[in-house]
Amino acid sequence: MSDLGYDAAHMLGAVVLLMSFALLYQRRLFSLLNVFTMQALALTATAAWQAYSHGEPHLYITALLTLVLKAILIPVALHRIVVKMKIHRTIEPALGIGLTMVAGVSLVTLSILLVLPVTADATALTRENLALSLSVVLLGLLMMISRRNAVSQVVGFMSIENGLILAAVGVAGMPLVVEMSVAFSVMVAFIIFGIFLFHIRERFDTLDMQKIESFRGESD
Amino acid sequence: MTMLLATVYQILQMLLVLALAPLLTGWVRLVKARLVGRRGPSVLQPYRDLLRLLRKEVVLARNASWLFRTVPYIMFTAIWLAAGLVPVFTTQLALAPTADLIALIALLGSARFFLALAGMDTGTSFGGIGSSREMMIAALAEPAMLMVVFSVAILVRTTSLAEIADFMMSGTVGLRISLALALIALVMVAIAENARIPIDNPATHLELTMVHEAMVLEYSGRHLALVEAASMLKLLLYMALIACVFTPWGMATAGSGVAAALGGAVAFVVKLALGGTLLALFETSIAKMRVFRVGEFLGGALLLSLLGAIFLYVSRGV
Amino acid sequence: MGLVVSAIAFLFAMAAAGIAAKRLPQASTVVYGGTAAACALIALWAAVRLAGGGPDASLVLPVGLPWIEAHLRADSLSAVFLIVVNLGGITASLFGWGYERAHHDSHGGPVLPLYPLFLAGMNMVLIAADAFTFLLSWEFMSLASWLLVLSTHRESETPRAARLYIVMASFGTACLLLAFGVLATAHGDYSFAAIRAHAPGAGAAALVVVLILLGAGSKAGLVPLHVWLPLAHPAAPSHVSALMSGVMTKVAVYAMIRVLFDLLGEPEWWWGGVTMGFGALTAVMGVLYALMQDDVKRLLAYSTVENIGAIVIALGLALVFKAAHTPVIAALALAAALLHVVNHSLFKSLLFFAAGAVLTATGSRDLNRLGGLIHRMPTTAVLALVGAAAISALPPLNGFVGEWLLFQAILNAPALPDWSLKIEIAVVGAALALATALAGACFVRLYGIAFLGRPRSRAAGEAVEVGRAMRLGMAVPAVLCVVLGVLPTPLIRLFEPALRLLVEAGPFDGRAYQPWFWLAPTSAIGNSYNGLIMLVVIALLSVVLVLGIHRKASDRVRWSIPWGCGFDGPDSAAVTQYTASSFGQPIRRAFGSTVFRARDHVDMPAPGDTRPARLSVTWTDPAWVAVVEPVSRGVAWLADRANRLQYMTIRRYLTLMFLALVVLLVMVAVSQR
Amino acid sequence: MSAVAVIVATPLIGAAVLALVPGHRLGSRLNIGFSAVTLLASLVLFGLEPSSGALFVVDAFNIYLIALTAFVGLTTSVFSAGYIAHEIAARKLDERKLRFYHAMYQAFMFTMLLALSANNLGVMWVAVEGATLTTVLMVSLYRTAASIEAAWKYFILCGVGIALALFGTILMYMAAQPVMGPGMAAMTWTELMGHVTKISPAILNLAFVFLLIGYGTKVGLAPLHAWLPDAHAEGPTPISAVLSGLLLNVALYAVLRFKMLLAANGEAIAPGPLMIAMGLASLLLAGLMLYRRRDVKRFFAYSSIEHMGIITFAFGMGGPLANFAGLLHMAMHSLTKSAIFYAVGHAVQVTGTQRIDRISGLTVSHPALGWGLLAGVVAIAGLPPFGVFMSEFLLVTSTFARQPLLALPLVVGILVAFGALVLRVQQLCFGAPGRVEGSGAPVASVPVQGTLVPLYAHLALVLVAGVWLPGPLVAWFQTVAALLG
Repeated sequence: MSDLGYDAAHMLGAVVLLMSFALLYQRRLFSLLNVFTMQALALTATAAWQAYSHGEPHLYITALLTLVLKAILIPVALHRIVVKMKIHRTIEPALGIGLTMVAGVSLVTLSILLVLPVTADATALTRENLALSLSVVLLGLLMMISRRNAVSQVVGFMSIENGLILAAVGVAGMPLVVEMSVAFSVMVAFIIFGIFLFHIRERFDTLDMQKIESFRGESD
Repeated sequence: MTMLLATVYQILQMLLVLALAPLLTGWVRLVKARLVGRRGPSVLQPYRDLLRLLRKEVVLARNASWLFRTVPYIMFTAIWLAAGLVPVFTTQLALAPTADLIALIALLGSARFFLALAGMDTGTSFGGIGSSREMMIAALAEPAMLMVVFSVAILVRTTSLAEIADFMMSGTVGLRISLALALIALVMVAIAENARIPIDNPATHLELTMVHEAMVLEYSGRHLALVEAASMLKLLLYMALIACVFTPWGMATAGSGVAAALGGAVAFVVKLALGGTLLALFETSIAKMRVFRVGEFLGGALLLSLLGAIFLYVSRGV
Repeated sequence: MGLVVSAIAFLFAMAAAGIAAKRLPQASTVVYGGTAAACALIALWAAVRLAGGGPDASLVLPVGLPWIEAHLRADSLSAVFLIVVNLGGITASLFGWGYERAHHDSHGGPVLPLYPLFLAGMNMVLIAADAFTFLLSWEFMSLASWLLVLSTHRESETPRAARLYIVMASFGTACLLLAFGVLATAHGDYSFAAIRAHAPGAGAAALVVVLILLGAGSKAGLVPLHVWLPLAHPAAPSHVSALMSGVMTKVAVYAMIRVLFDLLGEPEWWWGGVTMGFGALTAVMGVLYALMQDDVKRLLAYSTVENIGAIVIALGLALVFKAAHTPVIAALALAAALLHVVNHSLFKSLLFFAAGAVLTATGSRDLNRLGGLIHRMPTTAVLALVGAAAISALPPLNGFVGEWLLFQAILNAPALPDWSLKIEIAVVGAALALATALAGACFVRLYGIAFLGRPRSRAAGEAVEVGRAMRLGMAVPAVLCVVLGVLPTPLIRLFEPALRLLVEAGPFDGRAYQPWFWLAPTSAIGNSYNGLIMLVVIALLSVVLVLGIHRKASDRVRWSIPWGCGFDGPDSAAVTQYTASSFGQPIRRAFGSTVFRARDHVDMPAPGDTRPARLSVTWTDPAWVAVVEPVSRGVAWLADRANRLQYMTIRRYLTLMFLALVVLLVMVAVSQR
Repeated sequence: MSAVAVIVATPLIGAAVLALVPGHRLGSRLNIGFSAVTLLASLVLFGLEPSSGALFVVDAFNIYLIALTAFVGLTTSVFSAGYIAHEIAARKLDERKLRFYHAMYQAFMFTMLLALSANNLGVMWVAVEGATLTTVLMVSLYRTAASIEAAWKYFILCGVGIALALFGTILMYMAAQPVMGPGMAAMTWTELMGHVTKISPAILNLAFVFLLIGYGTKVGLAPLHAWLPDAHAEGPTPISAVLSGLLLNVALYAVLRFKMLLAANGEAIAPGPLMIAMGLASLLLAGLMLYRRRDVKRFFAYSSIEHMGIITFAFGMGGPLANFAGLLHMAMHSLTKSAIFYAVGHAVQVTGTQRIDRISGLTVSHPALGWGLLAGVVAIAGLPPFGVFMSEFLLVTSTFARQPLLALPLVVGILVAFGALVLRVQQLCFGAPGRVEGSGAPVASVPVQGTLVPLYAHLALVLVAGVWLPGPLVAWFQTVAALLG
């Protein structure tokens, strides 16, 4: 493939990773959602570019799905939840932002370390792609555990998924990408559905320990 | 021929010990009396006591069971047999191979076992006191005695009394620390087993201190006679045992004639007289100890005997 | 062999019958009858095999581990123990039949189906010839006995006892598992033949010895692994207690012998030393425990611990002498062990039966509520007296013969090369002698309090003699106790094949021929013992005595009130008797105060106060303090810590997951450097 | 292949049909019917040669798991018939929910059978995710706060796990693609096994870590186990049975497939230590957790974690004996544990409570049930003559022979768990029977709803397996054990 193709793919992937850092950095829900939208857009672009450069039309579908679901529907839905639950003020991270950033950087380093031994038989692109997506996934996970709020945790979850898609589209001729992204979207939909249905505001941090324990017949 | 002779000797010995036992007790009492300045009863007094007891009627506790009435016979028989097993004037005894020292100790043990049961049969507190104390004493005395046997056996390579006596007479042993220790231990055991001072006082009926007497408190008449005779036999037995193991000199051995046997008998009587005198001296010169110090006394005996057994390895390359 | 297997299969059938015909009145008759028959069959077969000799019977069944299948094999050692187990089975079935009828009303659990299974399990252990079958039978035996203990689950103490029992049992099984893990060949051949073929290295062998002592020892009740035994054995119905105490512990002994003498090959001198040490400790501690018990069955259970100690001492001696290449003496020690195994199974069953009879008649196991039963239950009293005398090693009963042989073996210590061993044996001998003497005291206490004196409770005063079946069940072992005491030699001769198998020698080797009624083993010490002659002479002498006395003495007898310091009258006198704890007091003071921190508390009312005075005794079990409590406390502590994980928030759980992932990734990253 | 197609298709059709059928009686009967058909079809597999296509694969490894799954599916559906009848009577569930329940039950069976028989990493992943979704819905069936809580926790944790597993799958493809070229081939088991030696180990390692964490979450390995106890405790008991009995096995099966790849590829790091570590962690943690449980279903859920730990440990040890033990233990555990859950379900229904300390004396009040439960717990505790004993025997002995220091924590863990099991089972099965929660009537007066056949059928199988294993099964186990390295 041409240098241009490589550079473009590399660049777009880098943007996705950058957005993950940006996500970690956000304090306000709205801005968080906006950043997430941007990440989704970047991912769309990547998918489309890969579809074009590798000539794999089905990746266009992936791109389209990403665009419609992640960049439009879900952000909007989450936006409404935030408004509905009146939690659009600042969100307190479980760990401080600074700490989170440090952790994020070390995670990226770790993923680089892990990718280094991947030898030349894998193409340069694969290695880059691997390093980027690995970082994105780990950062997404970090995001999930570093935030108390359901919405931001959903965002974290979806950024993990973004990492997956990034990896999937990056490697040539990956089959079933579409199916998987669909299956995944279903799951995300479930989560949002759950948040809606049960008004899970702080479910990730379970409400009242005594109450839960009595639920479980574990209290004496 | 030898078998027949051995049987005769055996019977003679059974009778001899039976005859000598009260005499020994009488002798000890006499010497004690003299030592404390009394005239004291005649040496033959014990015989008279026994006969009088035999003629007296038996008074039984209401709830005494058949066991209570059988025990005197059982224990007397056991001790009598035991006494018959110890070579006193000859080692040529028919029963020698049927039982060795260990069996002998066990025989005495069974006599004690049944007497203790009898003590509890009437269901009075005295019987209980006596039995429990007796068993506690025995629990320490018996192992001590077995340890003595152990050290002797290591030396002599046998526990059959006849062979021990033979070996000791052969004089190849010589003086040994371990034998001395064993002797002391055996004497301590003998004192305890025969309820002598300082463990127990055969003369007193002071309830809190007595052991043996408490057990037999309910006995009377012929039963009491048997019990008393049995304890006299026991005293003689222990003296005979000490004599046989440590001073067997003068005893007739295999192949020696009847004259030697007679000599042995004489020697035996002399030994008894000596032993009785020593016992009387010891008893008059020491005070009775508290019952719960008996444990320490006999524990000491046990340790001494164990020490004796271990010393053997050090002193002699067995 | 097929006969044994089918007999065992028949036992399983009996279990099925027990389930099927539970409601029928004849059920117990059928089950116990069938069980007794099967046991008799096996015992007979084993006896014939031992007497007849010939090659070992063996059989391979297409079950168990697929690639080795189930090996069954009955060599002479198995035969010896088959006799022990099934003899116990017969008498227990006989007694149990009557016992079940006596306790018909009581809501016992399903004893009927489980009882044959228990016996089947024990038999299977004895004929198993590969590690898997062995451990399967072993654990099956534990399982059955556990459920049998639980058959009294409505009594308040049972559940705890049962729990402790099965947990300790599985601890033992785990140890045996590990031991066989070392012994088995790398490619998973668990058959004993293969294990024999490849001998383990010194280190491995040492490991196995320790593991076997732990594993089989916990089943046999070696101090300090005995804690479960005095709780579990008494909890079961009495005939089952008899089996557990008199027989199952012997199966554990069998396991020790099988591994230490047979599978492990040539022993090293220290194995025996360690074994002996454990045995001595067990013997002394066991009897001291027993002396402090007021519960009849628990007392008996502790005395089992003591006797196991004696047996293990004998095993240790045999190992030592085998390692010292003095096989004849080793055979002597081993013969003592086997003889004591038989003896103990007899008189311990007898005594547990007696306890069961007393329990049936008075409904109480507490010594301080018994007394005077010799008047109410004459037959039981006589038989129990035989048992008590036998277990106290009084001649001319069987208990004494075993002890005599054991001492003969001990007296051979000079034949050993090693100094430390010589001295250890001297100490062990002292310990054994002490234990025996204390056992005497212990059973005087038991018999005197329970059967003699005056009844200490109304129930004891109104007790009635038990039924014929139960009396017969007691009579059989009692008679055997006397017979074996008088004529031990034939039995030892019968066991000789086993001895030759294990130590390549017999106890009578190189001795000129002796008549069958004469016991004179070969050894450096030319001693002999003859129970028969002793019995005859005793009989003769007593006849002479009685005749002589009654010729001279007066036969007049007057009945009167005993002298009780003025406490007269039948009622008050019962109270003034010595109690179990007051009887134990001197020995408690002499021994217990240091080892058990035993303390007497006397509550003496002031003069003029009519309140009765009370003597109460408190003591602590060192083994319990040292072994059980730390473990249970530790587990509880950890459980509390771990339990926090149950109540965390989802985010925390996610964090755990994240950390796990990162850790694994780091591990990979590191391992790739 | 047709047989497999039938096996997989039947529950799918079943789900569609049951979604429409009104009336819980008919529904439960049809449920049983479809499960029975599935079982029959899976039995046909035994007759056929092992084969593999683009979509499905049948080999020594999954053939017995498929049959096992179908069997437990059938018995559970029988048990569930009686169970829901009681729930209806007790007004805990209504018809609408039950229709949904039955449909989901079949859908769940479909996903699991698909996951087992799929020859494609992607398909398998999709199937496992589907299994997650369906069970989430069933766990929250009662709509109590606790059940929703449990379902939510289950969903989130397993969702993340699934995501990581997907990443691992992608990585696996990423590793294979340079060697095998783009396309399906690089995602097909049979193909991968063929070329795995040439695949670069670095990405393989990476992929395996993600797969272990991802699918390991569903296996319930500590510290990823948090969802499991509550999901078991709050859902309907039949679901607890299939969760413990089947789903955990399926997830573990997925992990093992990948372990095979790593084992076949020489240079990749040995996954053994990772699995041993997680296995021991699960065993010890679960063993300790058992002591503080008061809810009977949660109690046995933890025991499932414990046994998954043992199995994972076994496969981590590797070698013919340990692997054999692991495979055997998988089968035995799923049979025994589901049987236990049947018994527990009945017990909970007759006593009306899940609190262990309020259930007692079952052997007295309901002998058949009580002794069944006792037998089940005895079996799971590893006592003979049941199958678990054989596997634990092999595992412990072989481990101690090879790695004495690893055997010690293993034995300690087993003993700790054993202590807790005995403690609780004595409480449940012995002592004086209590009274029904709420009504206060004596428990003995309440009859057991439905049949105990499933319970005893499982126990019988486990008993037989404890003393005798059929030849073909042994052969399969040994081939798979060899493949697992």
